[in-house]
Amino acid sequence: MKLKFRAPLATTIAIAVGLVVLVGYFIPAAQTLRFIFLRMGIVLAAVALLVGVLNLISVHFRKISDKDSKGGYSLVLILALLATLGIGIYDMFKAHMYGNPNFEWMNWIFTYIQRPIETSLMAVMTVSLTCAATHLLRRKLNFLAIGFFIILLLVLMGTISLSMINFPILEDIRSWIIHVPALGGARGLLLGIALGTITTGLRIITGSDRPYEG
Amino acid sequence: MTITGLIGMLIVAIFFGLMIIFNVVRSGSKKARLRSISAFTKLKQAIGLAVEDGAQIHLSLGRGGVTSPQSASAFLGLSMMKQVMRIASAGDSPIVATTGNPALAILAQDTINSTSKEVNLNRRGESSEGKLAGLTPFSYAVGSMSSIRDDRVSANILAGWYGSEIIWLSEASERQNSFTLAGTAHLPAQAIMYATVGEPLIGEELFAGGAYLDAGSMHEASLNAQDVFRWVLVIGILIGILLKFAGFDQIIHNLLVGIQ
Amino acid sequence: MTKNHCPMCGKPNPEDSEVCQFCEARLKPLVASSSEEKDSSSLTPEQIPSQKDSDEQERTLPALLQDARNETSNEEVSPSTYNESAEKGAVEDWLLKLQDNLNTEDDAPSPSTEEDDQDWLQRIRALEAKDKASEKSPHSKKEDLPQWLSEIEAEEKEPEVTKDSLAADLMTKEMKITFGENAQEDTLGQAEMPDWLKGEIEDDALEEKLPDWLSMMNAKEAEEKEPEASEDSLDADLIPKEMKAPFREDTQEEVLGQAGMPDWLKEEIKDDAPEAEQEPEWLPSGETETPLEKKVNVFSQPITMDDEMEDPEEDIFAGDLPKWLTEATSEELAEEGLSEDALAEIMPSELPGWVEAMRPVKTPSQNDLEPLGGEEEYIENSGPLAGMSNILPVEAAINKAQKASKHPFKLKVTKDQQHLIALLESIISNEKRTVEKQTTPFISTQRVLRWIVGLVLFFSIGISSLYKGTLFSYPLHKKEILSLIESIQALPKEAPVLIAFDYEPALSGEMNAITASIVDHLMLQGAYLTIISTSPTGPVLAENFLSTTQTSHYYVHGQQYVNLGYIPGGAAGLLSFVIAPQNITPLAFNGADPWTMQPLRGIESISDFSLVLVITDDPDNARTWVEQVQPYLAGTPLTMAVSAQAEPLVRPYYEVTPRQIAGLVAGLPGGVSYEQLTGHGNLGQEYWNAFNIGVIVTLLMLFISGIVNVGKILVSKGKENEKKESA
Amino acid sequence: MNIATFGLADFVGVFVGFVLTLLVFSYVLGDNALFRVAAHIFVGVSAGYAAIITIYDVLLPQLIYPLVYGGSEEKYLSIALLIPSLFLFTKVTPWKRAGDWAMAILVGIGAAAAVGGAITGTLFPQTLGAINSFETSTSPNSSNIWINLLNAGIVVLGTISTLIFFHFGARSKPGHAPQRLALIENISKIGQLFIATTFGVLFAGVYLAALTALIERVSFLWNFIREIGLKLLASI
Repeated sequence: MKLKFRAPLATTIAIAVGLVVLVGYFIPAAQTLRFIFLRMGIVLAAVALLVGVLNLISVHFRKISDKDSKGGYSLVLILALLATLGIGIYDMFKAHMYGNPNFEWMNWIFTYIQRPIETSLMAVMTVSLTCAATHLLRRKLNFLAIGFFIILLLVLMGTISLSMINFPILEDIRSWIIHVPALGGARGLLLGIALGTITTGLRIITGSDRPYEG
Repeated sequence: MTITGLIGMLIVAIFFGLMIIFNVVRSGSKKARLRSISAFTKLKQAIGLAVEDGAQIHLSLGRGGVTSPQSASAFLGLSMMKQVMRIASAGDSPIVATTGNPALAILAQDTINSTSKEVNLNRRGESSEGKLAGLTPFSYAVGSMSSIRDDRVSANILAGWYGSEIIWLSEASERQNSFTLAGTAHLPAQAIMYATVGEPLIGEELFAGGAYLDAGSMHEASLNAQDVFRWVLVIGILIGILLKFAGFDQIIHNLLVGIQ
Repeated sequence: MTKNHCPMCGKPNPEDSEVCQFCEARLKPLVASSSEEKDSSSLTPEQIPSQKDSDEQERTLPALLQDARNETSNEEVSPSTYNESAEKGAVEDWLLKLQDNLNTEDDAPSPSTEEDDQDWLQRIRALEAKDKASEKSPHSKKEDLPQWLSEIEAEEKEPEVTKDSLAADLMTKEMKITFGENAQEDTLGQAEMPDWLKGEIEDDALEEKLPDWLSMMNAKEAEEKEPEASEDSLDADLIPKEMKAPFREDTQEEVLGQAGMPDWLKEEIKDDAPEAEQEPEWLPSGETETPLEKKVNVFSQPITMDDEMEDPEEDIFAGDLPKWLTEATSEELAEEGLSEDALAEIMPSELPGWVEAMRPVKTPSQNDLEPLGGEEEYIENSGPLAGMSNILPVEAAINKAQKASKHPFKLKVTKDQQHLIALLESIISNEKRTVEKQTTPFISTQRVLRWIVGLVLFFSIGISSLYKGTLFSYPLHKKEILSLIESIQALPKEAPVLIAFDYEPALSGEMNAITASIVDHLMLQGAYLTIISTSPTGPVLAENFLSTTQTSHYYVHGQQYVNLGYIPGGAAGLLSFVIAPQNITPLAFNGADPWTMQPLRGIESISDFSLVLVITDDPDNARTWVEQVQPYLAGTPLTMAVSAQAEPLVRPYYEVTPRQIAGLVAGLPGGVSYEQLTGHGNLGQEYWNAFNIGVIVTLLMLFISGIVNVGKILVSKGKENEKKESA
Repeated sequence: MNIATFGLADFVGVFVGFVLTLLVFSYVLGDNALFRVAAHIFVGVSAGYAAIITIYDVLLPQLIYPLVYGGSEEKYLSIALLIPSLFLFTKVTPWKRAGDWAMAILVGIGAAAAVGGAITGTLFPQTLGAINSFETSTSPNSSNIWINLLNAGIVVLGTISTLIFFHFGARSKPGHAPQRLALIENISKIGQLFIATTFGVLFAGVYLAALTALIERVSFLWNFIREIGLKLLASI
């Protein structure tokens, strides 16, 4: 194995932490240590989020200062972000000062801005998914695509319940597809993904892949 | 240590051993022979075209948490990015990496920095960058759409952890009619991706990205180890079923569920 | 178009082709008497190389061939002729440059060959002598060694040289690097080159004929001191190996630069020049034969003048070329068309890797050439020359030609290279094309289709949402829903119930409709709800849920429920909570301490809750709960309310025995069914008409698109078939 | 939120929600400026919201409070957490490499979580599930043992053939692309059928979820128009 340790400290730390946490999964005695590291991971991920927010601001600030034609959008983004942060900090301050926080303004932002946009995005997906399904056979007419299309039709047919014409067989077919062949396929896919995940993780624990090298 | 824990450790050890052995075997001039996956073949062509056109390559690394099991997809995405940068280093195509996780954005920037140094890209003042596009799944999806929409982007690679929001990315990319390769470990997202993307990586094919892009013998060795273990699983399942019929079901149950 | 059937494989070929497109067998017999075949280019299937004209070749025909000629009254040139001419043309062409006194008109090939070699060596010796006083090898065994080798050995005894030659392996590598990697750039840096090679290099006559890269071996390098070469020269054990490298390479390159030579030449050299066998005596014992054999192999390689010529070079200098060029490893060569047998033949040799790669894949065996060089009388039994004796058998020639022509110099193009070629081709072809946005029509069709789909969906759902009556029958009551109802009804009053709000805000519309009736049922049952979430937006979603779907109840935080907030860390964080909930969430979402309140006072671990309800849209989340949390529940029922997108991966956990999920409500149909069964809530029922209409409309669109797409494809295929048939 | 006390805020909120919903829906007509405005607002708001939640729910209780109010042990642990956290901030400064080791901790944890999670979370349970297939009543409406056995057999076949479908190793034949053994190829075809089925089912699931979201949004729009829009019109 040809390893070039450009960042020996970082590599050593990654390997050591990885091994300790991994062992913690299998040896109960090492579980405490594993949880300490997990707590460290949670805190670090949270700090990374703040770093990320700074990154987001700097990226869009640059776009504005570049006088990019799309700089206006970036301005909207930064204003929305700063406004939310400001309101959040105000809510937190209020909570700290008066106790029993209810984050009313944060909740307002969430309920009337974030949630409607997100649910609308999900709703628009219906159109995108329908278009994708109608295009599927035009783009690839192979065994997998035809199978996919037929199963999609069968499952959707099994979902509807017409009062005038009762087709319990469609419901049974849908149920059978979900319980039998789809379960088998999903299990195989999940096991395969698990294999890939294990090797990917092990490459990092062995120091073969070092994404943290800056 | 419980027997379950022991089996877990054993699996790790076997995987590790297999990877090392295959790596040693592969470290010679021999190149691994792998079944052809058209997505990777076309990816190489797309990178080549991007290099020729001086176009950008957009790499989306998903929103998987770095400290969660979802991290594997993201790490693989980073490996692929490194390799794509190496392949594209012949030209002026900068890489734009977007992520939906802040820690991943830092890692993406680190990877870009180290790879740029490695291929001496920094002297040309390349503008490769890793940026955070959004902090929640859907905000990430719509946030990175602006990178996809960019006319300078000629290839989009989606490699990481996504949920059903992947359709926003894949659709935007297809609308641009740019080359799109997508792979994730999340099953519903895979189903969407399969229906919407020109070059989907289904199942565990995403995890083969490193090997197919020649990221190193360890990646190829990993695939060999996976192949070996795949058959171990198949045989294990069949033997388990036989043992179950023979009345040893409780033993198997205890072995695998014996609580960590 | 009339077809010419191949005598070997029987496949049809265009009439004018000389070589079978499939097996590369000769289609037109070499011994045919037609005058058009006088052309020397048709000597052997892939022979084009000789730069000498056929007249010159004719003059050098051996007796055997002359006999054959007389008998067949032909003037065509047989492979043997070519053999001869090749020896003269190819071997001499380059050897001539080394020799001052070579007799080009010598009829007997064997002495010529031997002499070639000897003179060549003498030349080297002479060159050596110029630079160095001759030193006799101390080893009596090796008295016959050429000068340069003796010198090497002699110099090895000198201390500094010994030092240099200590690391045998290193030396080998150095040599490989010299010739394999740096050769193209450094043009065989003389410092690492045996003297004899330098001698050759210094020869001006040779330089003229050398390929560019080799001729770049300029005077500067030639001026380098001889001892340097000796210093870096070889350990006695290494000599054969190391020698092969420069020797083969040099000769190879020269041959490449000059003319082609058929593979059977090797045999000719062996058969006709018995003295050649003695040649190896000048080499160290043990490996005596190898260098000459290798040299002969080099000679015997069929070399063509076409593009494929570059191939061996690629392998030799693989180290210094771009990666995509160097990927033609021996394995890949096999992939690209070299037979397994051919590969097997290479493997046993002890050549260095790069030489192996350079080596012709298949050299003719003794048996193959028996009829040509042997004294047995051969009688042709087929073709136009049937019955004639002492002629060259066509089959043999074809066989040889096949082996020789196809394999060793098949253009070794790896997949990657093919991609690059394809890429280059596409780029070039794109250049010619006028630039236009090819996809515009496609995108616009797509856009129109999108508008239609959007319009149909919005319209149908909008209309059906307005209608409040019952258009569709409610879904069947499934056993998993009944199980959940039973679990909830079994709860005692003020039972602590853990609810995980693990879904994205995007799915809140669906999740609210599914969960509203369940939470309502729980509240009416008098359960004390403890809300957690592993998603940052979960806590506020829960608050939002309670304030929008449970408006009639006016639940107050802390009295009917407690929101413990967000558990960071995903699955790992969740597991920490499962083991010690009080440590992970010491404070509730509102900052109060929930664990002192009456319903939660006795809670030490997750198993102390009376029921766990997981509301999620993500199958992975659900799996984490079932596979990693459920074992800690110790009898507490785990129930789930999941989105339709998670249902396929969650439902199987309910179906197993023993059940891993005590109850399950999945998707809007599940929610509606729950509402129907318990009589709580009506949100799902409000959506039910639109839901069914939406699915039906989508199904119709899918059916139509499926029929249209398949129809289109079938029609286009039919047209293609018609075209083919008419063609 | 108490609607009675925040009537105006709610009214404004519902109106904002209505407008934003329409902006997002305009994407159906094509990618346009209105949609982009909504998208950028969303990205900004969600980032700000996530940052506040992270500070409030993670950093304060896990790092700051123990440091300020905690016992000595807690304080030491918090300091141990604080140091790499501070180094992480170097990632937004020119001294980026100083934070490499802090990222290495995260990556190490992530890699171990991936391996450990895959083994304990998927490999064991799914293998056990496959082994237990024959014991389950996989057919929901059938108590016939033979049908159950058949179904279980199909599930196991699906699992195995799907696993084999992804086999990467191949043999190369001269002049051809690397090919797998004929046996593997044949099993893969069966696997392909199961993968198609799984994807079809999952796609349908996502579609139904999205459809429900659409219905919720459309009914929200109707409700807004009916409840507020018409009243507004009437008042004008």
